Amino acid sequence: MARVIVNVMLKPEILDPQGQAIAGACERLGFTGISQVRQGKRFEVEVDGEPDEQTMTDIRQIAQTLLANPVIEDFEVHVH
Amino acid sequence: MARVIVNVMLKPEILDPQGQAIAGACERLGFTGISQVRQGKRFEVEVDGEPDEQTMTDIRQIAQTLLANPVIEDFEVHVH
Amino acid sequence: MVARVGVVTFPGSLDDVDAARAVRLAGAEPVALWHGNPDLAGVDAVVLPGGFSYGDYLRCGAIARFSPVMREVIPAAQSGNLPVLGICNGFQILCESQLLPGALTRNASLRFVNTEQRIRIATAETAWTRAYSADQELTIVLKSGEGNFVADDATLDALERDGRVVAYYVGDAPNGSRRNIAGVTNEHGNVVGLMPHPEHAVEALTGPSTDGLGVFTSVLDHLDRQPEPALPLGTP
Amino acid sequence: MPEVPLIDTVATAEGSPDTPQPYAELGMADDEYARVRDILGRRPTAAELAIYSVMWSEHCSYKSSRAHLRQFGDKAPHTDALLVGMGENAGVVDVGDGHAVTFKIESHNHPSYVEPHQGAATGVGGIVRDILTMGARPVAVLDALRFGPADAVDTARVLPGVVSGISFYGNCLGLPNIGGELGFDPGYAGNPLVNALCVGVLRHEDIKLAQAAGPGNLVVLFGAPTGPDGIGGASVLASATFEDESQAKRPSVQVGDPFLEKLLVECSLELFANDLVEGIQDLGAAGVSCATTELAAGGTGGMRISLDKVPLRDHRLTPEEILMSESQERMMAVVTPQKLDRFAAICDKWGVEATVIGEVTDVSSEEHERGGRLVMTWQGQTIVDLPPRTAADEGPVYQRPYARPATQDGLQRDSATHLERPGPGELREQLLRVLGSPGVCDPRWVTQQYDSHVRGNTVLATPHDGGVLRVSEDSARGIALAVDGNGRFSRLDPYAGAQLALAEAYRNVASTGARPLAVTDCLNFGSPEDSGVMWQFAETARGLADACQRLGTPVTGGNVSFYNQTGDSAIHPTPVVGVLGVIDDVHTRLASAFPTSPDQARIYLLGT
Ligand SMILES: Nc1ncnc2c1ncn2[C@@H]1O[C@H](COP(=O)(O)OP(=O)(O)O)[C@@H](O)[C@H]1O
Repeated sequence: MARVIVNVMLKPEILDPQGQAIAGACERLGFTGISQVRQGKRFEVEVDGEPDEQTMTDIRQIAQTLLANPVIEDFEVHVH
Repeated sequence: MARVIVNVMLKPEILDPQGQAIAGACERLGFTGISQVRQGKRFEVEVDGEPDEQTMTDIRQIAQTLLANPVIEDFEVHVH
Repeated sequence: MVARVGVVTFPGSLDDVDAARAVRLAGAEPVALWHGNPDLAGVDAVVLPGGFSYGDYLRCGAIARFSPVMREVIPAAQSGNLPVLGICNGFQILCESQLLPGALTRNASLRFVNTEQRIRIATAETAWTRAYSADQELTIVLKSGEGNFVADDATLDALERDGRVVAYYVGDAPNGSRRNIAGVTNEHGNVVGLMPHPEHAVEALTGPSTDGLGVFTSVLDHLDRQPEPALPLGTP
Repeated sequence: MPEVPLIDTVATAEGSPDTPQPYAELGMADDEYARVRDILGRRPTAAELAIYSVMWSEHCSYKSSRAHLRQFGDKAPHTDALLVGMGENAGVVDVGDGHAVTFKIESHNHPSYVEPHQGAATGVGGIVRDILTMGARPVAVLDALRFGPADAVDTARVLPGVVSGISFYGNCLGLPNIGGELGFDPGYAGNPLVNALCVGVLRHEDIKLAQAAGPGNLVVLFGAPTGPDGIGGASVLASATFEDESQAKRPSVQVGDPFLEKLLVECSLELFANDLVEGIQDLGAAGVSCATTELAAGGTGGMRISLDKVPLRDHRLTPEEILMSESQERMMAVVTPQKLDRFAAICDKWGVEATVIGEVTDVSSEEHERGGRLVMTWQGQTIVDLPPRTAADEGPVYQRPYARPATQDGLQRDSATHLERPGPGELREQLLRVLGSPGVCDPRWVTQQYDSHVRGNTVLATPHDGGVLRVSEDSARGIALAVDGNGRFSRLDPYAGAQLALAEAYRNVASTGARPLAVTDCLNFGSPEDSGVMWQFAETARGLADACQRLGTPVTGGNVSFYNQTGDSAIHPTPVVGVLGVIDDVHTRLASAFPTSPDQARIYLLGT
């Protein structure tokens, strides 16, 4: 069993109100020096056996069609 | 400017219906060999200057109080 | 013959009963379609109702898009022939299916908002808005947590240029939608997505108005006039 | 439990009578534990102790309140409208045309303080399953909320979390929120109140009861798999003062999945419509313990369960944990063997997991005398063998001492007749202060997060005095609901405060044009072990029962929440009263707004 990580983040040009709200809250809590926060998703995908080339291709495919919405999001896949 | 990553995942014993729904969808899409999917959050925190010990302590503090709900979530912080 | 309008129930659909009622009040026969059944039962038009299909897990509409019934809906909608209306979650499913451009994201306030909302119809040239006149204002219900319409500027420019924005919020969009867009259509005008709920404004007893009924009478009118070649909107 | 072997079977219990057991940690008193030993004629197994401790907890057994709640039955005014009264999962009221309505209010106060979003969400989920269990389609919710001061730091954590939890769960289930209450007082700062009311509609012939009838019938658990949610919650979290320990107990919060609950609702309604269940029970606090003992107690009295068959989310759970788990979105049904295939097919259609975990058994007359016989096995060994009625129906009943606290005189001394009248300038300032206070000003920040339209039968909702629903599209009949309460009034005079709460909800229903028919109530109090609090409770129950008698509206069900306190200081006694009314022609409902064409309008002041 292995774990593959898929990180999905909003494209930089898309507004991220959640991230902004968090950055604002950090400031109100007195943490300075934080210039920006962006919130995305992290998926931990457990796969049977060692992840070979085929598995990674499959997971990239899943990320592309299901886990991320390419209109607004970018993604990145790696083995844990 | 540097980027610090905070990953927040549900504690293993907490129900993750979202992850289950995704795993179910993967199967229906014909991707076999995926035994489990868990969905969490990924925060990209931009900090001014190089992140020193104080910054990391601050961000850990923010993660604990704001980004994660320690009742049901675990988190992990690292420099990008 | 009475038109038959399918209303799809996905697991987690909520406003399917309401959409069926609106179809009936408009004078058509509602036909219940089940997400797991890849069969449109020969209906003349399809409504994807509001709700939280698959719990809105992952992203609203992301999982519903891959359901068996959508395998039938998508090509029929793309062909320009089958009128398809997506309301709220249905709109999200249409965007996720890439039948409509853009995406619907978390409200800028980060909170669910339920309000009686004024919208302005921007084009009467779709299968679902021909009972209205362009610029007509309606009061209907908006209730959603992820109704913030986003697309890049080029897409937004093209939508506005081609008359593919179906409705705008009057005043500031309560969810932060770009350019106050409340609904859009595809190039043929047969597929329409609306964030607010016309099916909740069809009876004086329960709705803020009966302004929403026109959406459902529009499609009947549209079907009456068929067959017509489906011309892409914006063609001179 | 140092001496107890890995599986504490009935046989080991018999052979090791002197093994010390952690009954006190589970919230059981010495005499309660002694009574369990007496009932069983031996020490309980760990699993039996789990069952008795949750079933006899304040939360499940109403041991401190029962003696007072009896008045609701004893003084109940006669009405033909009552189809099912107190004692079932919820009362059922006839509203005419063959339609009936079931409604009930319940608290989720403690969990909502620990984890506001999940606590409030699962509070909604729980009350919705209670209504579903009666055979009804849930059609709307209302919520009554109390928080600390609006500007208190912790309120900024608790209030948005509670509201987002109610909004998330209720909206996702497709239940319109048609009303509620919002109040602020320093007394609730460490102990907010989250009371949720659900109302359901059914036909008379569709009423379902929680009973396991018919030996040989199968016991089916359906819905979510069981996980470690809220373990110990029912007896420890929900009925003990928590203060600083809340940190330590945090992992035992329950987490809700409204999507699964929606599927469970639709699935159950389809099972009912196809006549596939003989008896049904939801799993709330005390989970499998409660559902099995109550179903068995309500039926033949006999049941056999293989606990190993319970589908688990976490395979490390012990049998005791399985028995106490409060995992959400689960139901238990009794099904005849012939109908099992059809039952399973409908569950499959809705993607709901269903598992046979046991069967209804016959009991001998001797066993019947003892209170029936519930047997549970784990890995083939018997770990539970007890008379279920002793756990479900024959819990302890306390006559807690109560006495009017001496401080009450001081509180009542400043009556309105003695107070100085404000001058005109002062009056203006006071009026503005009242209008600007968070409990009176526009609650839209909260209510806008709730869907009030879904299902298309909402005739009136926020901001009107009461919520009004059309019962069905083929009838003009409507129902109206309102919830009200005022802890400050009750603090001054708990007897009158309860009556005022009822009167306010009654008026709010009446002012929609509906005829009030029945009452549900949620009684939120401090510790019943405090004689002053117990006096407040006794007075409240007496006041409410008397007022219900006078107004002709029986209490059909409700909930008691004790131990609402921070340290030694209890919250204000807070009865929240829900009133249900019926309106023959829903088109004649009255909104609480001036008409838009004011020419014909007159304003009258009614009453004194
Ligand atoms: N927590 C809540 N949930 C739903 N509706 C609420 C809530 N709090 C207040 N409301 C609604 O807001 C309106 C005004 O509330 P309130 O000021 O308490 O009215 P009143 O004083 O007339 O009881 C009512 O329609 C009430 O039902």
